[in-house]
Amino acid sequence: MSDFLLAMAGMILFTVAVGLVRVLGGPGDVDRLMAAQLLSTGGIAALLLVAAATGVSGVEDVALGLALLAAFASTAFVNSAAPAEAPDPRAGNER
Amino acid sequence: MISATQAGLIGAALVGLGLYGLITNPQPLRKILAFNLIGSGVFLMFGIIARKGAAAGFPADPVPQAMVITGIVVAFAASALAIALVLRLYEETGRVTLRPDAWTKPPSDGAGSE
Amino acid sequence: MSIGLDLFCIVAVGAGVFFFLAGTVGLLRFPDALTRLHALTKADNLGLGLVVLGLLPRAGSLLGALRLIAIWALVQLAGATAAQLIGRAVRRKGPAL
Amino acid sequence: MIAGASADAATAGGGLLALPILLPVAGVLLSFLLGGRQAERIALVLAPVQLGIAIAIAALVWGSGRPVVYILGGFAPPLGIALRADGFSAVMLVTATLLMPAAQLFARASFATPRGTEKRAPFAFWTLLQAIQAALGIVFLGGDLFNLYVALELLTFAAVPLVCLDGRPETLAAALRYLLFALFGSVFYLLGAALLYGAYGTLDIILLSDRIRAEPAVWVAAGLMTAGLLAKTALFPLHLWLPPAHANAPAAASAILSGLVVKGSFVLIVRLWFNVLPALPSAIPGAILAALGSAAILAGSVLALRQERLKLLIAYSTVAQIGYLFLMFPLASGPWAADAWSGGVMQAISHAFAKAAMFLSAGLVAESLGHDRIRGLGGAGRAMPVTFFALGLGGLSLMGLPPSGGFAAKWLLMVATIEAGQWLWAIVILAGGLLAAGYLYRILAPALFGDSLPLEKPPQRSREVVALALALVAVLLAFAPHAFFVFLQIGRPAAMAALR
Amino acid sequence: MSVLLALDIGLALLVFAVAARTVFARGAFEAVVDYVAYGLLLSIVWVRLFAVDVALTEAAIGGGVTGVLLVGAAARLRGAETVAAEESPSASLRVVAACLCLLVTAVLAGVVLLLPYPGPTLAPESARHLAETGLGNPVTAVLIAYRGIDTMLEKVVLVLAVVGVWSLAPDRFWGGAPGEARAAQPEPTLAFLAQVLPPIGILVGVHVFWAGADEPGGAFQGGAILAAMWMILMMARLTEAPPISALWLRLLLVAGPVVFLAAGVAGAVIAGGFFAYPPGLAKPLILFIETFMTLTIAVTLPILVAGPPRREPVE
Repeated sequence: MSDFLLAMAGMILFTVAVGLVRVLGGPGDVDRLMAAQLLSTGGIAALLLVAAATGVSGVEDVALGLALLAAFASTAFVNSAAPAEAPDPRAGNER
Repeated sequence: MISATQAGLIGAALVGLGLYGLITNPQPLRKILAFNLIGSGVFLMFGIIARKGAAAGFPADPVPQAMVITGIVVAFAASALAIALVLRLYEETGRVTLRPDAWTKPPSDGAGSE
Repeated sequence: MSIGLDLFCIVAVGAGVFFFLAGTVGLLRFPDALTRLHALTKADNLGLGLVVLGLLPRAGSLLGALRLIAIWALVQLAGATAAQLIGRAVRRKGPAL
Repeated sequence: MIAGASADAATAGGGLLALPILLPVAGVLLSFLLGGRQAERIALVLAPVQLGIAIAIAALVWGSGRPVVYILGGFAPPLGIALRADGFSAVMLVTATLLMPAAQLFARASFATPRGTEKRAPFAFWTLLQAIQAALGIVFLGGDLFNLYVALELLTFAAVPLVCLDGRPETLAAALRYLLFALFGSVFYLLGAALLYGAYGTLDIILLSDRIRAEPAVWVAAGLMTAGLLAKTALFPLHLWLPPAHANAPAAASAILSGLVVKGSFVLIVRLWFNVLPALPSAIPGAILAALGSAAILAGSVLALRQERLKLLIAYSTVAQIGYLFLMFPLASGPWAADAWSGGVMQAISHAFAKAAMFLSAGLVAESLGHDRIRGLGGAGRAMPVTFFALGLGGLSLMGLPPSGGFAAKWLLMVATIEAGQWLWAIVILAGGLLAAGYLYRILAPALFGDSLPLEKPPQRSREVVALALALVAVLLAFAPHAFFVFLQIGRPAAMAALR
Repeated sequence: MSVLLALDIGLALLVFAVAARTVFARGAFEAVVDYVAYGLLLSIVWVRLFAVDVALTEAAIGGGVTGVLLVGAAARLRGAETVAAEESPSASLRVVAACLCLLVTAVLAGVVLLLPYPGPTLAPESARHLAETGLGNPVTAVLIAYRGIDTMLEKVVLVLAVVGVWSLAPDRFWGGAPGEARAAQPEPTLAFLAQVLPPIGILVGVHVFWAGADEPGGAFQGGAILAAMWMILMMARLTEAPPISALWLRLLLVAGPVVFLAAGVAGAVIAGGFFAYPPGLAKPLILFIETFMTLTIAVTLPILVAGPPRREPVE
């Protein structure tokens, strides 16, 4: 059974690796982010499978951490690509 | 055990790869990435050494693992400082270069400018 | 562990892997950024969902199962938000940002 | 192993060894927390205390006649970390704790904080200077290679921002280059440490020195660690980062960077080859290091001759003087080893004082004239005689003329090379002295013989005195008594082995 | 175990391929995204090396904080991408560098394969002293007891990094706040994420910190997750970075090392040596120290990412 889980983890990683080719080709930064997003999800799935197959404790927490932070790269990208509209003057003067 | 051997080989390859990037890539940001690659290669070396030291019911020697955690923190701090420097340099000059002769204005007066 | 549960696990995880495959193919073949985004969200949603579903019976404890579900939910949240943000960025500036 | 353990048992009063680390760390944290004027106050209050502790440690080492050991946390190596002080570390510690207050007194005029506010440059300067002190404390006393790695990083993080305190683009670029070199250096050091741990399961210096045999992993580790540390020490040809960094920093910072910070990584190279790896045959690596050192002496001096700015000239002279430090390595074994060792250490401390004095003087020159172009120095010596006197006295050490610590250092090294029959290095020492005379002549001759120059503002007398005092210490080192050299031998592995 | 072997080999190749892309990518942004993906793969490698504590660290740092730092930097440096022709290295330099790097790799690989197996280890020593610390996780014991001074000094390194980053501010901004101001109307999607995620994240962060005593986890990993939560709030511009002169901020930034240092010195008085723990009291004391370390890390990492102050101080 654990062999099956490991094989599936490998399959997912392989699939995701193919997705990374997308990052290489571009054409835009958006595609790169999408591939990174896919890799992140695939990596989490692979981690869960490996954890189930090998029974090392604490691995689920690693997956949990990754899941929690999965949106960060995209968020940072969107934030810095479009530094919003000019900051609202009121915002600076509050406090 | 085979897993640790591969990690060691990958670690060695990462050090070489990062070193190449550090030498040949002129952009400081890329140099910072390359430095991080070397760093992670070194950490993987610690990882394989820890794994080879599995004993006493532990799957790996905890001492090198703890060293890696310390190393990761320090490497992050280094990246943050380096990036802050790069960004400031860019803001000041509109470009980012490390060439020593890039600032060829007449020898600046009052050098130390204390 | 009973054969039935194992079978369930195999089917669910296998289907999950299939959706990862489909998501990747979509990412590779679809013509524009927004449809690719769509394909990606599918993989996130169903791929990981099915893998988690397949692993649930093996979780061992209620807390472990909850953690698995939380992981899935968090990835959903991240995926949906990222898709929204990226989609909006694409519409605003064009795909080649 | 048993013998090693008994020689390495914790020494009574060893708790003193933790203070040169913990006290400045406390200073850094408090300065950061309280900010404003407190940073300066804390630094100035702690400096004499640290000097006192350093002297107490030296006395402890002298009294016991062998290295003083302290075990942190009650966990003995290899699991835990030990601190060790020998003659070398005690002398370096006293040097550092003497230089630090001098630089601080000098810096008070330029990094003052007005009452009730906090300013950027003073805040950073006073905090980071204390951090350098803390880092050097560990570098000198640390007994564990990973602990020393953390110390190296502390040193880097404290030193780099000092280079670009004024925020000009060229200083930012210099700081960035410095940081990249330093990071490269520490990561290679760490890689070597990893290999040593993999081979022997410990990073404790004493335990390692008992276990190490000449095998591939050790050679590779030694090569990596040495390469990394050389980049941090700016030994030719890895010196490119140093001149812009040291020449552009504020004078007080330059004094510390050139006088102490580069010595930090040098101390680790000495520890590596003399304390960790005495089991390796050192003839070939020693010769390579000395060859690089010789190249540094010649190239650094020639480049110094060609500089147009005073501070850059002094910075290139640092590149050359660092070269001398490496002449001790091919002389590590043999009846001349004690002389070579004393010469190397003497070079480290006399250069620290002399170079600090020169950088402080150069800072005064730049401030008083409004520039530091060498061509514009004509007659400056008449206008500010004390400053140029300090500059000249520091120069004595660089040239290796008596009476000066530099003379003692170069004499000892020369005697050792001649005894060992390695004539080549002796010729380099002489040539380096002549070249140093050349570049110092370039500064001093016009300054002393031109017509007196009008100053933008005269230098503060108290700051001139600080520079002069440091230069005088560099001179007085020439009169170091025999006991001083006996003290330096405490803890040198070869010397200790002879005692057994 | 052949499936596992195949998985490991595939993973190793994948890691290497992504790392190579980081080096050879054309644009800086591309390289950064590759590096973020690389960090993720690395945490899987750490799991395979039975270093779950490290995997957690890598996941929390690489996936969250470093990603934001690098992506932000790459976006802001977009204008600096064009490299002057004379700056890009010549073909001959490339060849020389490649040869050098291949040599380094070959030598390292050889040495690593030659290292003894089973290797020398401190695992039995660590196990023997574990009871004295009252902890169950040996990595935490190394970090906070056996080699406590390293960890304390590493926190000082973080403080120095903060000083260094802040010192890059223009003089007029000293005392002001870094980063962007709070938005009057935050981007709704982002705001939603930033409202939903932190409660969960804080729970996870505290769990990881608390579990660290006995299971994989600890102050650094937990703190890094908490740090990410503060960062998402700042990215959504629901909150803004505090002014660097704020006393509470400075207090939090040094709390970890100060408490650790104080405990270390107290050890000299009550437990007979610097950084020694009194028997019986070790575990509560360690958890006390770790609590402050977690807080300090949670605050330090976002402050480092936010960069030097960018706004004039508000009176």
